[in-house]
Amino acid sequence: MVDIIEISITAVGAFLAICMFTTLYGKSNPLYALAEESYIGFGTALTVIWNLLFIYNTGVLGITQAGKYALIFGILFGLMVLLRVSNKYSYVARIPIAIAIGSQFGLALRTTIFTGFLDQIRGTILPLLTGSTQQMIYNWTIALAVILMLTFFFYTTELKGPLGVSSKIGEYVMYAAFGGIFAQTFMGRLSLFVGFMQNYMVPPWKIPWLLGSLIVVFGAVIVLDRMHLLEKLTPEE
Amino acid sequence: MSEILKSRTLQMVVLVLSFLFVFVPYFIDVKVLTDFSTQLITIAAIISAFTLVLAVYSQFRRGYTFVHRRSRGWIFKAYMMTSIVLMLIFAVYSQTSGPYNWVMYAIITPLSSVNYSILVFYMASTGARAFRARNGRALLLLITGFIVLFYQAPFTGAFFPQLTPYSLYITSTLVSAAGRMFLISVTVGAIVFGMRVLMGKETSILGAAKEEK
Amino acid sequence: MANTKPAGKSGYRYLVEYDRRIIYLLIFILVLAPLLQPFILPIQVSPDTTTYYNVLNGLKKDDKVLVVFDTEFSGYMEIQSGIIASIRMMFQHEVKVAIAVAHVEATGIPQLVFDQLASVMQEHNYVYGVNYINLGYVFPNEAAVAASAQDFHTVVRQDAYGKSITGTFLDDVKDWSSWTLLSDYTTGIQSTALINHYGLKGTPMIANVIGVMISTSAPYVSSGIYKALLGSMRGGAELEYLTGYPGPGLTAMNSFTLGHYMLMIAIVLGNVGYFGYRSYQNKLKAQEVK
Amino acid sequence: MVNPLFQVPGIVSGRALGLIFDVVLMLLVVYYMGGGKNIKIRRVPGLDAIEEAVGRAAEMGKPVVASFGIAGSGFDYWTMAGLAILAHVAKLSAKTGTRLIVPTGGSDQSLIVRPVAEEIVRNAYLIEGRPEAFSDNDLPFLSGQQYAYTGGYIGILQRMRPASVIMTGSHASEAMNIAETSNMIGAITITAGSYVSNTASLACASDYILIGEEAPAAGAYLSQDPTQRASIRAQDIYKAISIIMIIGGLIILAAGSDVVIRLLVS
Repeated sequence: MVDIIEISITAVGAFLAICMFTTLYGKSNPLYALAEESYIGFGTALTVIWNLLFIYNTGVLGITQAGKYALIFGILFGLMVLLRVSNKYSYVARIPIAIAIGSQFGLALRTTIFTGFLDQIRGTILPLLTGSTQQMIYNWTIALAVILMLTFFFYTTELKGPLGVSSKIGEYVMYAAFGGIFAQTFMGRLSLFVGFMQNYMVPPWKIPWLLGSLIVVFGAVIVLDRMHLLEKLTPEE
Repeated sequence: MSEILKSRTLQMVVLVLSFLFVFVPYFIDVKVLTDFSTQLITIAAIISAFTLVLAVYSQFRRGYTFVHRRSRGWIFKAYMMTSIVLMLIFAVYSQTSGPYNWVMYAIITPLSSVNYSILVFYMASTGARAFRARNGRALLLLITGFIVLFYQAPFTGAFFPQLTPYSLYITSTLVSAAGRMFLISVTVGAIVFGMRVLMGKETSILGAAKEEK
Repeated sequence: MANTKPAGKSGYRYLVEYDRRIIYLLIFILVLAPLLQPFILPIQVSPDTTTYYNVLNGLKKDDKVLVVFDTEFSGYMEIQSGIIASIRMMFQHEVKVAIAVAHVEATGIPQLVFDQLASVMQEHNYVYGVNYINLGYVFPNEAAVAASAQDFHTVVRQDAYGKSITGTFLDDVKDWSSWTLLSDYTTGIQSTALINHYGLKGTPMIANVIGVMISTSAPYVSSGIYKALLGSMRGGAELEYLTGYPGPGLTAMNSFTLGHYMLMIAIVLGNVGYFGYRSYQNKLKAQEVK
Repeated sequence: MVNPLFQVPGIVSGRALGLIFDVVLMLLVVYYMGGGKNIKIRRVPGLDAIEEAVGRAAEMGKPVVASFGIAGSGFDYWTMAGLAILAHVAKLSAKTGTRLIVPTGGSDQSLIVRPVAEEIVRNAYLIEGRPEAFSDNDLPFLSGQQYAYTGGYIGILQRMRPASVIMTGSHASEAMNIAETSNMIGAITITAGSYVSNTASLACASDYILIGEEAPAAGAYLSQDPTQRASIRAQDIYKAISIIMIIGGLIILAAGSDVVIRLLVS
């Protein structure tokens, strides 16, 4: 037996989800605005909750229980940032923001030379003369493609002569790769959509809620459009 | 005091020092420094969490402006602000059950999935438009895209397995080569960019313009 | 690449300039219809999936596997067939499984998995704390991942239900080297962090990624950081096929086939329209010159 | 695992070469920014188009929408590059009196980026002498959830119908939602993908796309300062080095030695 809560979750979920899908209709409409503002509202609340919990668990408990007294500065600086709302003292926020920029930027940059540069060079150095014929063809292609594409990205040298040729080929190789990547991405997105639909079709008692919402919501949008009411009912920005 | 705090130079110095305290200990194995960098990262995360107040303040102020002006559709903003407050009340009651959970499963997760899965529609219409053999580049895009698409349809493989090696060739060579090229290019760009930031040349990202004294 | 909009009258024009909502509608129908009326079409298993299957098949009793749900709930919908099929294999090989979560929305996933695999767990006598454990949301950021790789117990002290993990099989876990395998189910939230702090140090890793990450993850396979890669829902369906337990992945494959074929037809028609229309315009121009 | 070719005492094992490469690249930047080097840079159409995009909005009297990404890891280089481009867009908008909308939010880590973006836009208007044209309401916060942000962003695009959308920085999958909606409403769409699969899709959906390093280099490219632009030379040198290392490594590996691979893990 399915309980009322589960039914309400499915009904409201399917309805709001289909409202969100009305963006595909191409015109702003009140039902989309309803879904949008629901998500922004409840989503913001989640942001508030999780960040407050983070401050409490990591900051407050870190100081009081784990004895990490340095974290007091985290709370202090955090409070300093809030002074931004004041016209007079907003400059106080600059220091903690600089700390955040500096440390997060450092965190992002310190590993990139390995993952983005050295490891990629290493991964491109593949055996060209050993292994199966297929593997050799693969390896030659990868090595040549990386080199040719990189030459396309020279900005301060004039691309003429051999460099011009290789950069031109590189550009073509890049577009050929983009075709493959696009197709792969399409598959990924298609599976998301299929997964989403499956979620509202298994077990089968959910199907009427999904189809019902589809008919009601899209029907309403089309009718409102025909009556030239969409514009009037949509919030202004 | 306020003059010092206002100075962009001090802001740059703090930025560079924080950068170095996180960057250097990754390479040099000194426990004190490593511990310090971990603490600094946590401190930055706490600072970031506090800025939530600013964001929500601004969101409410924007919403209030709409409601106060009685702009068309102000009711939606009122609803948005109400839902924030409601959810906070739910969370105080319980964060693992009750209305909080209901909102998670009835509102948050379906809407998050929609905006993610709706991409398939956008990809399809983009593909139908962009995959036209207008010139050499577009022709290549079209050919490889078409081969991989055809291979990916699960039904194709069972009846037309001859296609498999071509598609695998594209995805295991060109696609991964493009990934490598992209990473190498971005990495050098990022480090050079980082250096310009540290040298105080990219002040625009601090909101400081050159004209500002 | 902007849309070229030719002017003039020709039947081909409709193939070039049409309302994009027609495509949207077709996708809706082609995905929905096969799901409402399921049928199984044959499929072919890709070599990547076979490698992935072999890695899991090589697990021995009491090996320790760290499973990371590194995904939002929406990502779970795409890779759930892979998750269920992989974890079923782990349970069948009687390995010890610790589940860690790297996104708030994924905290509910472990329970969904346990519910779906309850019969397998019963069959192989899985006991909570002894054979498997749910650690909950322990990887909120890279710092947590890094610290757990250095000293697991500084980051993880409790399980998802607030109970201490002392006394469980995790007592033997010290750092990155304690794991036989790290199995990441990811939309990319902490995947780089896991690679940096586990994979690069030497923990064998496998990953089940969403479709868009297949190309970005491929270099990690060729450089040996990932032992194997399972791509998207299709990989999941193939794994279901290999393990002999059909599930949501296999039923979705028809919608998959139709969706792909639709896009291909749209592309072909678009090109026919483009070239037909261009030659029509050239003809017009030639007539004008005369 | 391959054994490293060398180790430097005091440096974490396997990280020495990375440190050397970092330091050398930084020194190169300092050298090239020393001035006096006249370096020509190839045109980057995507960056040149920004001025046209803002100009068109000013002509049509419609707003510009620009964003710096969802900043999933706070101030990483994508976000910072997005902010640098935002600064340029804000300057142009303020100069031409165009309304600029900057959707913010999208992740918990983006919270700290928001005040910086706000200051960038505010100062741009201040410097052009139009502080009254700036409003905090034009930087709507659309929650810390990625797809709530996306929904809000798309709602804004559909209701406001801006003349141009300049979407750079650390956007993830939502970039395609935004680019395609922007295309649908007929706005000039300039985008930058922060990973390769995104870039490939965006290349099909946008009018102009910044590929790879074009986004991080934007700040230097857009500033008319020749010393800054000279720093882009360092990027080219490193790409040349990577090509040389790949070719050398391939030849040496084919000759039967893995010395280059061992060097790379040092």
